[in-house]
Amino acid sequence: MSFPLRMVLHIFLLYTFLSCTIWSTSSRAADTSSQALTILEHAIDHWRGTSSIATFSLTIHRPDFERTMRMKGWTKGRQNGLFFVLEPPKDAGNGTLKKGREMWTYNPKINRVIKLPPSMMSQSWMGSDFSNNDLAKSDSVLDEYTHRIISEEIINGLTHYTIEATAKEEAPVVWGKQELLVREDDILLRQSFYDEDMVLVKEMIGSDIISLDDRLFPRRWEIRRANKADHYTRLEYRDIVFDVDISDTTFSLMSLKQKGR
Amino acid sequence: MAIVTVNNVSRIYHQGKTEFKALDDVSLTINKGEFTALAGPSGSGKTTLLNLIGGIDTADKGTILLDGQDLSSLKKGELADLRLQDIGFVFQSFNLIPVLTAAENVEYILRLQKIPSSIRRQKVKAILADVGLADKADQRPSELSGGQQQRIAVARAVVASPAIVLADEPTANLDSVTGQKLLDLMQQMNTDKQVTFVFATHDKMVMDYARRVITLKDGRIADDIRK
Amino acid sequence: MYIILAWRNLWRNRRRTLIILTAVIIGISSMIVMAAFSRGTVQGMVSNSINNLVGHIKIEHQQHPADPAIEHRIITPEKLLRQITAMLPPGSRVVQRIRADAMLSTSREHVGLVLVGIDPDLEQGVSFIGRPPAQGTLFGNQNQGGIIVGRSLLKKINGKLGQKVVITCQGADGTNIAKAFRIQGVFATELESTERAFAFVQLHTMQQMLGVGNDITEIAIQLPDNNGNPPVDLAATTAFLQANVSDKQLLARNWRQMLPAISSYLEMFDGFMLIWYLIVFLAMAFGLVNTMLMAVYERMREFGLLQALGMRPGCIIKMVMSELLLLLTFGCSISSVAAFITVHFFFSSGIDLAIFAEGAEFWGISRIIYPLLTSWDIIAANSVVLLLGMFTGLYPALRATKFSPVQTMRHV
Amino acid sequence: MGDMILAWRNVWRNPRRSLLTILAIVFAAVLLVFMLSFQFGSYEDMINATVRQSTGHLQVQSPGYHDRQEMHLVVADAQHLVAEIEPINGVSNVALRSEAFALMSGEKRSRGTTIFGIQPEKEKKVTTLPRQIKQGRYLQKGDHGVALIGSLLAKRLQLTIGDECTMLGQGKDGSIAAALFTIIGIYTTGVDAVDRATVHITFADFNHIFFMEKAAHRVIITAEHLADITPITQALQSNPAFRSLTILTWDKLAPGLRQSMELDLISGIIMYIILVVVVAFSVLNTFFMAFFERTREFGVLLSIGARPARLVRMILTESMLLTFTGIALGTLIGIGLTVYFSHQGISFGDGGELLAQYGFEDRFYPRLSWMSACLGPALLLIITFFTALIPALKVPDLKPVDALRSC
Repeated sequence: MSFPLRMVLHIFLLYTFLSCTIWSTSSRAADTSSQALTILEHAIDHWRGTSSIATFSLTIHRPDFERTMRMKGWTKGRQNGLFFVLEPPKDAGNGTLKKGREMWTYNPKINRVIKLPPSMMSQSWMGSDFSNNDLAKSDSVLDEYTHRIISEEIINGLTHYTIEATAKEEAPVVWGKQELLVREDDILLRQSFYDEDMVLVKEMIGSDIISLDDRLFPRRWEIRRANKADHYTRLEYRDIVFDVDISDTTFSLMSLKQKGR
Repeated sequence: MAIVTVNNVSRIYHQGKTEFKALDDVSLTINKGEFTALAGPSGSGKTTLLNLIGGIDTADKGTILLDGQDLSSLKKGELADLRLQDIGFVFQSFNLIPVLTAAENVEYILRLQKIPSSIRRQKVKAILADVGLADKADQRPSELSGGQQQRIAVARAVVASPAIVLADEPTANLDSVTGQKLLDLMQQMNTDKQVTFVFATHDKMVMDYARRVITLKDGRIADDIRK
Repeated sequence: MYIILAWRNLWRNRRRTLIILTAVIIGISSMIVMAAFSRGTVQGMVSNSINNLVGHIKIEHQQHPADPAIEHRIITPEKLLRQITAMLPPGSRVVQRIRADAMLSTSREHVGLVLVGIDPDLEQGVSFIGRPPAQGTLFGNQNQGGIIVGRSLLKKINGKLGQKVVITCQGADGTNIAKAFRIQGVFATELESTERAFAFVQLHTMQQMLGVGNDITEIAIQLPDNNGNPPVDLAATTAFLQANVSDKQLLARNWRQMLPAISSYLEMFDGFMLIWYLIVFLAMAFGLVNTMLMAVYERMREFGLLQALGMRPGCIIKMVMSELLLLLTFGCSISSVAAFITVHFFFSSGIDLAIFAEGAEFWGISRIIYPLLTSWDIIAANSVVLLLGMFTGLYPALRATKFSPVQTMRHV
Repeated sequence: MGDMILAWRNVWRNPRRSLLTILAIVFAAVLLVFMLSFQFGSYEDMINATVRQSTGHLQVQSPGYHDRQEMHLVVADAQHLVAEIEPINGVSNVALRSEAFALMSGEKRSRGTTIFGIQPEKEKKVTTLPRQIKQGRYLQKGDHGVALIGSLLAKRLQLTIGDECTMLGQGKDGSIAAALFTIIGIYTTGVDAVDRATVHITFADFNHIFFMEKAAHRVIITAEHLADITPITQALQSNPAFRSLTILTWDKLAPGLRQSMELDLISGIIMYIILVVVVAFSVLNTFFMAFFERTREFGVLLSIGARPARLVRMILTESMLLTFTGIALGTLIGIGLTVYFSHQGISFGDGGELLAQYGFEDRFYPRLSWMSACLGPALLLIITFFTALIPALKVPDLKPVDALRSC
């Protein structure tokens, strides 16, 4: 779809949406709920693809220091992921395997694969502001929440949906709600995490949208805690390929050990 | 010159609900240098009168002047000082402080008067010689005979040159020979040093020695004889 | 006859008798009151520990104490429970629990703790969680998603009733499990560390969550109440259970085995109390001897006279001793009553050690100490005073016989 | 022949009675001096035990570390600071310690634990850990790649001496820290939390693994005596090198400890007061008797002109002489006893083992101090003084005539 056409479509959609809100506020909730979920699913699939191989850098910023790692990651579907540190040399070879909600870690110095026990899941991943849980449960926003679109806004001609995901009663998630900003072209721009009292805890913000492997994509991601300006982690994609054929054996303990070496 | 003036003094004791008039409107005067005995049977009021004069008991009515001072006007502490300065006491028995030696017993009163120790020692030495017990100075009361104890008591009573010495039955616990010796001593003090003595006694011998005998009966003066 | 004579003699010098009586009463009653407080403290310590999910006897997999992993569990315990109940004396309580290390998370805090699955109805009188919670309610059967946390933990995570928390732990198959619970109740215990260490959920909720069917990790047994004292046949019962449970993988231990430190402290405790009695007694003894000596010397002439009249020394000793016996018995009875009143009326609500809360925590003792008056302490304190007191009376009594008639008659 | 001598002689009028009274006071004084020394001694032992196991008398930390043990809150140039601290008067040992939370794994099991990096040669002087090694040996200088592990943790991870275990955590800069260790020692401290979740490695290994550079989390200072803590603190505070750091004393590092001792002291003092009151009542009788049998004598003294105040003073002097003699003797004996046992120690028999488990010595050593030697006797003096006042204050009410009449 070329850019002008998309824009026309957009304006059209917007009008329809607005008229809908005017005419049928009552039916909106059910509608937006499934619509919101669809938008989210698309966004997450867009971000990850059916599979992907990427190299990226992870910069951890603290008031007194900053550290950057270069990493490589494989993902397949919503469940599987494998990440390795390439640089700096002292961290190189450290790997993380995610299968479903289980995680294993590999360290070349000790040449061991260790399964992360529940007590470690809340610890930070690779020293970043991501916890192991954030990684292990990255897709929980789809299953464990109910969704609705709370606002739509057109910026630069593109509709930006703000989707509120409220945690389901029984969901094993600590957040009260999440707010996600998704552009109509399935690009996730912001993910905000709120506690049970709906107070903002942390935020993940995407920026610098470029085309990578023919896919528009925020190249830079920053995650920061609320009220902590100089305390953040920045993830920047170097390159990424989507929808490549990755064998299931890639996501095995064996390969975690081998790839790291 | 009058040392003691007793004016219309009464003293009433209460024993339960019954009243007992120990002294009933008694008046008398005792002059300096007198050697007087208050006589009378038990309960006649002689000891009461002696105690009133000595300021260790207080009258219910009337006034007592000692050396011109009205005893009833004095506070407890002032009364104590008056006794210390102007009165010497000799009692019937248990006169002395058992833990002090003869000399120390005598010296004690001088200490109370805050007399410097050098003078104290001289005075004690002299008075012990006067009572004939210089050699017993370092003995405790329990090591002395009854007569010796009373002599020490006399020594203590006169050592500070009081205006008057009051003696309550001083010979009661002594045999007659010892009693006589004690009376000789006191008489000697009276003549030599002009110490005024007042006795409360029913000992005939004391009355013989006395130059004035005031006889009390039922709290009143029955007789006042000057020899 | 002796007693009447002794009684009258005692009151010949009222002030003296009253003073020594006061000394005796202060001595004995403080002995007993202090003992009651010490024993209350220790008993509190013991029952805190027993209530702290220990119980009188605990049965678990023999590997579980060292390695409390879920695989060391008691498989299908129904039969075992019936077996055990049959072996216990009537009035015993048997509860089953399942416990696992878990992570409790809120959006801001993550706390490691031990999650215990319980049947709240059965826990009453067995552990602290059987008591009504400080806030909120215990969960009933219908409520699957409730969790009860400790007061200190709630403060630490800055939480409130009704708040959602996520529990993460390892299931029986080794996978990570996460489940949401809502804080339904808050328990308070004597020890802050306990309030931070445990959280409770329904037994079957936890069994489901871990995927263990009806399996449990421990059986706790509370033996029948023995007037506040630990059951006497504890060791025997434990051994009997151990010998007779059909599953040889299981280990039965009583609290004395599980809490050796408290157990050995308890063993030393009676000794400490006796030492304290002896010390107070000695302080009193000098006064006793002195008073009796005075009483004897004052009546030197009387004793001399009595001997002159032909009374034998044995009788004189008897006379003096009966006076002392009367004094001591009188003192002992008043003191015991005084101690009883002090403990039951003045300190019935205990002593609050709030200002020393951290110190109390350090010793593992309760924040509020309730005195515990036992017959042992009353008897021990009274017997120490009576027996040794009579012993000290021998000296003045013997002195009294030494007064020779002639000598004392002369003495004024 | 001062009043003092008079009083002294009066004291010995009834030697048996006075002796018994003095003995009662001696007994109380001996007991108080000894028990207080014993209590203070055990407090010092308690402080030292805690201090040795973990906190030290003083610590220098990065601000905020005490509240939240975050890896990056470090004392940067720790070695340099040690050189600054060591010459200060009263400092007996300075050790560096760092700690991190990490995942320890054995063959099959993993568990989150606290890893301590310690300087074995320096820690050895202050820690009880070497004595609590139940298997294997303590760390040595120059050890590399070896670890000490708590006994409960060892059981849990199914590890024993010579086994390898891995450790995975995060370095100071957030990078991944991982290492392989051989277990060389297993310790049982008796404190479950320690035995269940701690591991000790050398400071050098720790620095290397956790990328600490020259930093440490805690500079642990041990003082020669408790009394040295304040001057050391002052010395540190005045040194510019410590300006941006926090200096914490043992009572802040182990907050329950001080209160626990206060609690113990208060219960002790209640016991002592009871004891002293019981003694005081015994003594009161003596004082009263001494007073009553001499009423007549007081009458004579009043008659010859002694002021009542003088007699009150005399009676008080007598009582106090008695008390002083008792207290002086008792204090001396108490001090002697304390000194003897402070060398000899007091064994607690079976209880000793229990105490040893908690890092206490199995023998207790009473410690004599001005405080322990004076507190009890002072208490005794005050209470007996008021006791003596009771009969003495009856003198002003005494009428000479009545006194003379009494037998």
